[in-house]
Amino acid sequence: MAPISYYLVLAIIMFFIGILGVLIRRNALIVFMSLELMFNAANLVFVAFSRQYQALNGQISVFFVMTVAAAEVAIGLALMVTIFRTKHSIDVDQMNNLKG
Amino acid sequence: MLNDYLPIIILLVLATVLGFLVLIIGALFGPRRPTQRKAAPYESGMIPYGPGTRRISVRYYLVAVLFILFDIETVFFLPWAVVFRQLGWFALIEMLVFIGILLIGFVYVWKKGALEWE
Amino acid sequence: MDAALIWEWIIKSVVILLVMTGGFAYVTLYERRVLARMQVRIGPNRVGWQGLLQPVADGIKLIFKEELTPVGADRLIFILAPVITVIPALIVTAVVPWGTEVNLFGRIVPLRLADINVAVLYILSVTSISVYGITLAGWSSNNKYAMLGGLRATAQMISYELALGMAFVGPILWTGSMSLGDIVSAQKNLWFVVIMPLGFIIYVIASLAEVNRSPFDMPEAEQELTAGYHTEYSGMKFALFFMAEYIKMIGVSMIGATLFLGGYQGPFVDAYPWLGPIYLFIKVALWLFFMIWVRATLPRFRYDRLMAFGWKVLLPLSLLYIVVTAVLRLLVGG
Amino acid sequence: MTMPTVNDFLLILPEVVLLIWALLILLIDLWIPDTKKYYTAVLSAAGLVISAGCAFALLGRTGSAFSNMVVLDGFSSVLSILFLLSGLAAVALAYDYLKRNAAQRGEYYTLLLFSIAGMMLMASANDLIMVFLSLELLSIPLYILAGFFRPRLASEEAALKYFLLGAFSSAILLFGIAWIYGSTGHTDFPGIVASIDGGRANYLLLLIGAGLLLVGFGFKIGVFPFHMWVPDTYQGSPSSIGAFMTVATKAAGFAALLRVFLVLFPAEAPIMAGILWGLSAASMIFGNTVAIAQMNMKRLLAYSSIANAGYILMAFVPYGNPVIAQEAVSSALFYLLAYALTSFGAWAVMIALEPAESDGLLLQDFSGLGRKYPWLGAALLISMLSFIGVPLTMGFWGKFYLFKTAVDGSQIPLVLIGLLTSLVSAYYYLRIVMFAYFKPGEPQIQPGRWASVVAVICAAGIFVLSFIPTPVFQFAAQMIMGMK
Amino acid sequence: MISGIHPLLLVTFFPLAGVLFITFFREEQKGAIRWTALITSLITFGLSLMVLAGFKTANPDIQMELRIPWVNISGLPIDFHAGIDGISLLMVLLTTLLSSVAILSTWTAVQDRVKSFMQVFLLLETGMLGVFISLDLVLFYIFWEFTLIPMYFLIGIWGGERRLYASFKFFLFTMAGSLIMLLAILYIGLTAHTFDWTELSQLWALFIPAQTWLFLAFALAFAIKVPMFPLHTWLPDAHVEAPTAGSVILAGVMLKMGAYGFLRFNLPLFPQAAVQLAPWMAVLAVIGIIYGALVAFAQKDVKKLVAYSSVSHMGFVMLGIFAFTPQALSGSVLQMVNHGISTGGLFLIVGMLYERRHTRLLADFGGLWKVVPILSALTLIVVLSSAGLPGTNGFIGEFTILLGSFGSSVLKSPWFGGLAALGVILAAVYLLTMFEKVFLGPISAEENLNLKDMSIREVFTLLPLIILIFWIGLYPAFFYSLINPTVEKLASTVLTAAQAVH
Repeated sequence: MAPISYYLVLAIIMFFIGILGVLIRRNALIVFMSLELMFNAANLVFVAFSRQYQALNGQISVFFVMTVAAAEVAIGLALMVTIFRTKHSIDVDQMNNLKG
Repeated sequence: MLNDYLPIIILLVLATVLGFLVLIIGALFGPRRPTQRKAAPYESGMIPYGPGTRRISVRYYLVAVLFILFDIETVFFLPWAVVFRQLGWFALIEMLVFIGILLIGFVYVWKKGALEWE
Repeated sequence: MDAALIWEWIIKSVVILLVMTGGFAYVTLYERRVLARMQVRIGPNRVGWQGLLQPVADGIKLIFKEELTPVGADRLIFILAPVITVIPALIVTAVVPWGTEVNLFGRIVPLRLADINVAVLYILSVTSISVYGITLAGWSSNNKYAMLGGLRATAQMISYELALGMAFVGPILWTGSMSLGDIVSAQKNLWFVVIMPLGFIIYVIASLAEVNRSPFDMPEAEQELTAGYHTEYSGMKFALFFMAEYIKMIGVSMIGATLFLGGYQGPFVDAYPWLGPIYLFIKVALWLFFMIWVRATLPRFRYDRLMAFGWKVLLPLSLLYIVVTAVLRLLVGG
Repeated sequence: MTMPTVNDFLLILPEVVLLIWALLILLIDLWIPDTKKYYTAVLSAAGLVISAGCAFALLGRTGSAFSNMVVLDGFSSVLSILFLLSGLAAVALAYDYLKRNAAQRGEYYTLLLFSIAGMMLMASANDLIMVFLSLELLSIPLYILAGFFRPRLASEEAALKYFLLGAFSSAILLFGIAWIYGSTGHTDFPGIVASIDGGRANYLLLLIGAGLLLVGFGFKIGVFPFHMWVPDTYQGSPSSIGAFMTVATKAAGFAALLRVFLVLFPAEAPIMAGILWGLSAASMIFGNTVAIAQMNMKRLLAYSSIANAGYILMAFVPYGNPVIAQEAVSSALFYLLAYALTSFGAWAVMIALEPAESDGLLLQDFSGLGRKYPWLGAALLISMLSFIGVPLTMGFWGKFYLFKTAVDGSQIPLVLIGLLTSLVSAYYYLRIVMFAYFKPGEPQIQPGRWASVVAVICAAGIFVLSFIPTPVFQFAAQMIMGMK
Repeated sequence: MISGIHPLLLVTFFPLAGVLFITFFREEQKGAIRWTALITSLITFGLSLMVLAGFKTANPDIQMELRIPWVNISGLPIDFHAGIDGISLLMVLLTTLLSSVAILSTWTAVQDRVKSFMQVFLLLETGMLGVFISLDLVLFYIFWEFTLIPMYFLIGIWGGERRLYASFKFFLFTMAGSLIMLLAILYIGLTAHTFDWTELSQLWALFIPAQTWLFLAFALAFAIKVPMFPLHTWLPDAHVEAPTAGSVILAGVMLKMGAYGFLRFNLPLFPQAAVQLAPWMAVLAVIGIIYGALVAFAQKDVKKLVAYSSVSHMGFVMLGIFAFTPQALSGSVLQMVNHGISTGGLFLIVGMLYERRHTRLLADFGGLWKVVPILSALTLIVVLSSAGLPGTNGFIGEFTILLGSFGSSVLKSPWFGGLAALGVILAAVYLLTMFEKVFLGPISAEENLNLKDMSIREVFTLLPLIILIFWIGLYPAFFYSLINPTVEKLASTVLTAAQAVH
């Protein structure tokens, strides 16, 4: 049985890859995937601790999180499709239509 | 725990080996005489016109989105089914509510025409 | 860890792979023969007795075919896609029990590779992965037919996956477990097909669509799309797709038989455990026969009808089936 | 496994009613022809009113439901009512505005109702997972609502930005929740508190979790370093949604922030107070100074909302002090009420004047308002004065109470920053008044009078309540008594 | 007492009745609106006279107290606590009088948006009256801040060319001070658990640890309003750009609010700090006197000149306050009234001139005496009063202050009085120069030949001020009888308190 720290370190790495992806990447779709990575990092932490505590509540949380993440995927995908249809680009750096 | 999954992993490894083996066999024994015409993407014998991958119709995105949503609902059915007997009528009522909400969404999607393939 | 146990698993895995690949080879022959018979032809019967060596000949032929990679293809993915498709097909049946336990050379050997408690989830997730292979194949080919075929296949498969997933709910509901072993045991006296015929029908339809079989073989509709997502594949890469498709047929038949037709259950199976795999084999063979029969009988669906059927008919039916089964369970099961 | 009872549902009756109503409207709207979408608007308003009725009926009751997932207490009741009223305002503001922009679609109302239900649940969440879920329930509809004017690019961009940063903050928040779970083995508040009190919690993990939570909430309430999405989103979204977000979303974020920190992390206050201090000060300074440069009313209000988030946070800096904690919450609550009225007033005036297909009025567009439309002008004036915090507005009492709490918590430097930034804010708020009253011009009220009605009601509320603030104070103070 | 309403309430809020009444007129009914406003302000003045009648002059304490529980902010009560002593009574009278005068002065000057003007003006009156009667710190703050808004509008809408700049500057400057004061008020309230002035003036010992800062916080707000020397820069702009009536009120009443604040709050609440910092304040006051006078002398614009003269004159008031002798304090209070009258009068005259000539530059005038003798004569009286000629009110006030400051035990230096006396001389110089340039000598400009002399209404506008100039100048005893008891008590409590600690 692998010690919990392995999972946690992995989760932290995933989380930071996600953060970096969000902050650095310009393609909205990749940003979006980085976000999913962050969600899953959290899920991993939940599951790891859930096993550590021999309690189910962490896993149930993951269940909910997955659902929510799916809803977000749906919305995100829809938004990206709409914006691509209007603008023919999903480069977040080009989202500069709004300013003072 | 691990004992349950180790055999599957063994199978997975073997299956992967098999898959690549087939590829390698093909690569080893198959002749290799590419020409420009042969390497061109197949387009009923015509010279290919325009890019091979083009923009995907939005309908596919719609299916993808709907799938994600409904698939997640399906995921909820499975654990519910496992504990159904312990919970009895309560579980049934809960699931009816769940399905009811799902159906409302379903009717909405239907009426809005998202299920029409055109 | 017990080395013998590991060897046992390895041997079982090899057996599964052999059965699957061998099964694949002979299902092709089986299909051709049955189809021919239904169309009042004879079918391949030249290579070997009754054409039994025909698959071998086909295989050898494919080995020596030239493999082409189209210009503009994403080479890595183009090569990997068939493997990604075939692996899930090969391993999806790992959780299906073939029988109870047998005494083999003084060792109690369960006739199953793994009996995990979330077998159904395992099946669902593994089948999902095979969608990737098809999508990637279509996308990496840089070919319009392949692209469209891949997309269609993906859309179709995910649409019917919903119904497929819900079809699993009935047996789980009745058994109270997601382990296929438990599900089979629960059918000792009564196959689930009797209790939940609706679920069975849904499973049959959805599984046909899931493996792109007729009448749901739109993704490969040769009249429209030449060959769908594997238009650009040739040689052994094509063989892999072909293999995946037929192994998936065997797989869904096996899973379906396990879920609804009592799996390895049959008369005297308790007394003679070796009967288990035989019963399962018979059920799978019948199931495959049914699939071929359907192919011979039904015309192909139009794509919009296909999608509409999946979403507008099958999905609500699945929900109804779940509710009905649940109510039934409360009233009958206790 | 404890089964939910009827009592459980009774405690969240307003939310349940609202959700059912939203679902029904979703269905009914399908059969309402496009020309008669006002039925949907009226129906949704009715749902909000009924839900508010339930919330009023439950006022004063306390209890927890669904195995401690949610609690009903004064805090949640008050906020629920605030959310519902905001929802009513958002419906009223949208009614003519959507028609004007040819976006009179029924989904607006359904999504709005869902979002409000999410907010209400968020205010009564007693479990971190519940916090997360309700946060998503409130955010996801808002992502769509922000992009409601598709295919208008501004709206779509607003939605995408809001979505990406919203999801980003949710992920951070969730990661924080996961660590707190790791630290204590619980996600429900009583469990976490018991674990911390029992000394079983891992302090480091808890602290990491608390920090991540703060960042996550920081995004939601739009305080300074986490504010990037605020101006663009508020500007690009439909104005009625912008108004709703500046008030209700912010309030919901604060609701969760207050409850989580007050209940879970009183012991971490020494560290958290420093961070909160910094966030508060930075938001006040940043929001108010950047707002000066804004000539677009929507963006100005967006920056003003950043600053106001800083103000609300100010009261909360000394939350670790148990004597002041109650006061902190009730003053934050009171400020929120005042801010809600003020913000809606200001947005409503703008919406009343905003022509179709507009990205928000420029300040110059208000020229001559006071002369041509005295009522609307007065509403704008009162809102602006209330934003500044001039006496005889609720904004004054809000700031008064807030500063009082902060002084009570010995946060004199922070109060000083608050006061001085108020002064800065006076400049740009007064500039709006200047355009409206001192400059000649011919503004034009757009057809439909609902926005004007909302503006006048809000302004009247700001003004009249400022003479009798005591009941509101007491309301805010008593309602939070049941907390914890 | 009319129908049982407390007289202070009645005085303070009666202008609101006018506001309400005016609402029902149409914009075009300018005459009716003006009359309504005038009558309202006159009635208010009458009501304030009733208060005067009910006031017991010998009693140094707060009188006519009224306490209505109002707000309770988590256990901390904020009451509507009103009451007057001699100082505030005088201020109330000054306010009501000058308001009537100012309204009368707008008869022809304001033609644009008369309705709003009158409403805003009456609102302002209520606000100012509220400042003078409040005995609760928060209530005081509310009225104090509230007065900003009508004044902002008066300057911003009806002001001169640079009205936008001036209105912003006015608002932001004064608000800056009052916000810091709010912080101090909160601190006081939380330390003493009350905002009530009467209680707080007993509890001053509580604030000793922080009193320097509290004093400065209050002083900042009041000093900006007064304005004291380095904080006066808003004043010339506001005065010059405000309409005549606004200038009159600004100079006549609103500046007094600052000085009044010092007397009402700074001295009794933070006595030691007041005594300690008195020399510094006095230094600033003296600088203000000299600086204001010198700058006034350099002005080419009459209105600016009058504005800077305010800085100088209010310096006297401040000097008197921080001399801490009863004499100086009474002088200060009286000088507050005086300044209100004479500077108010000067602004009225400037307004009249501007109405006739649409210019305020000294260079554009000259020899007006020949054309408008009545106006010139009345102007002379006001100018002399402002310059402090014996026999006018200015002399009495300034003389008393100088006398008091020489004998001050706190300032301990005759230099303050000496330099301030220089200010008196300078005032005479710049005021008389101004008078000479405008009214004496040959008529320099063609346009000045056909100016109309004062109308009856204009005479009536100035008349009350002229009467008061002579009344105070010749018979100040009545006013001193109002001021002295209060001031003596104030001086003694402050000095006792200050010594108690030393």
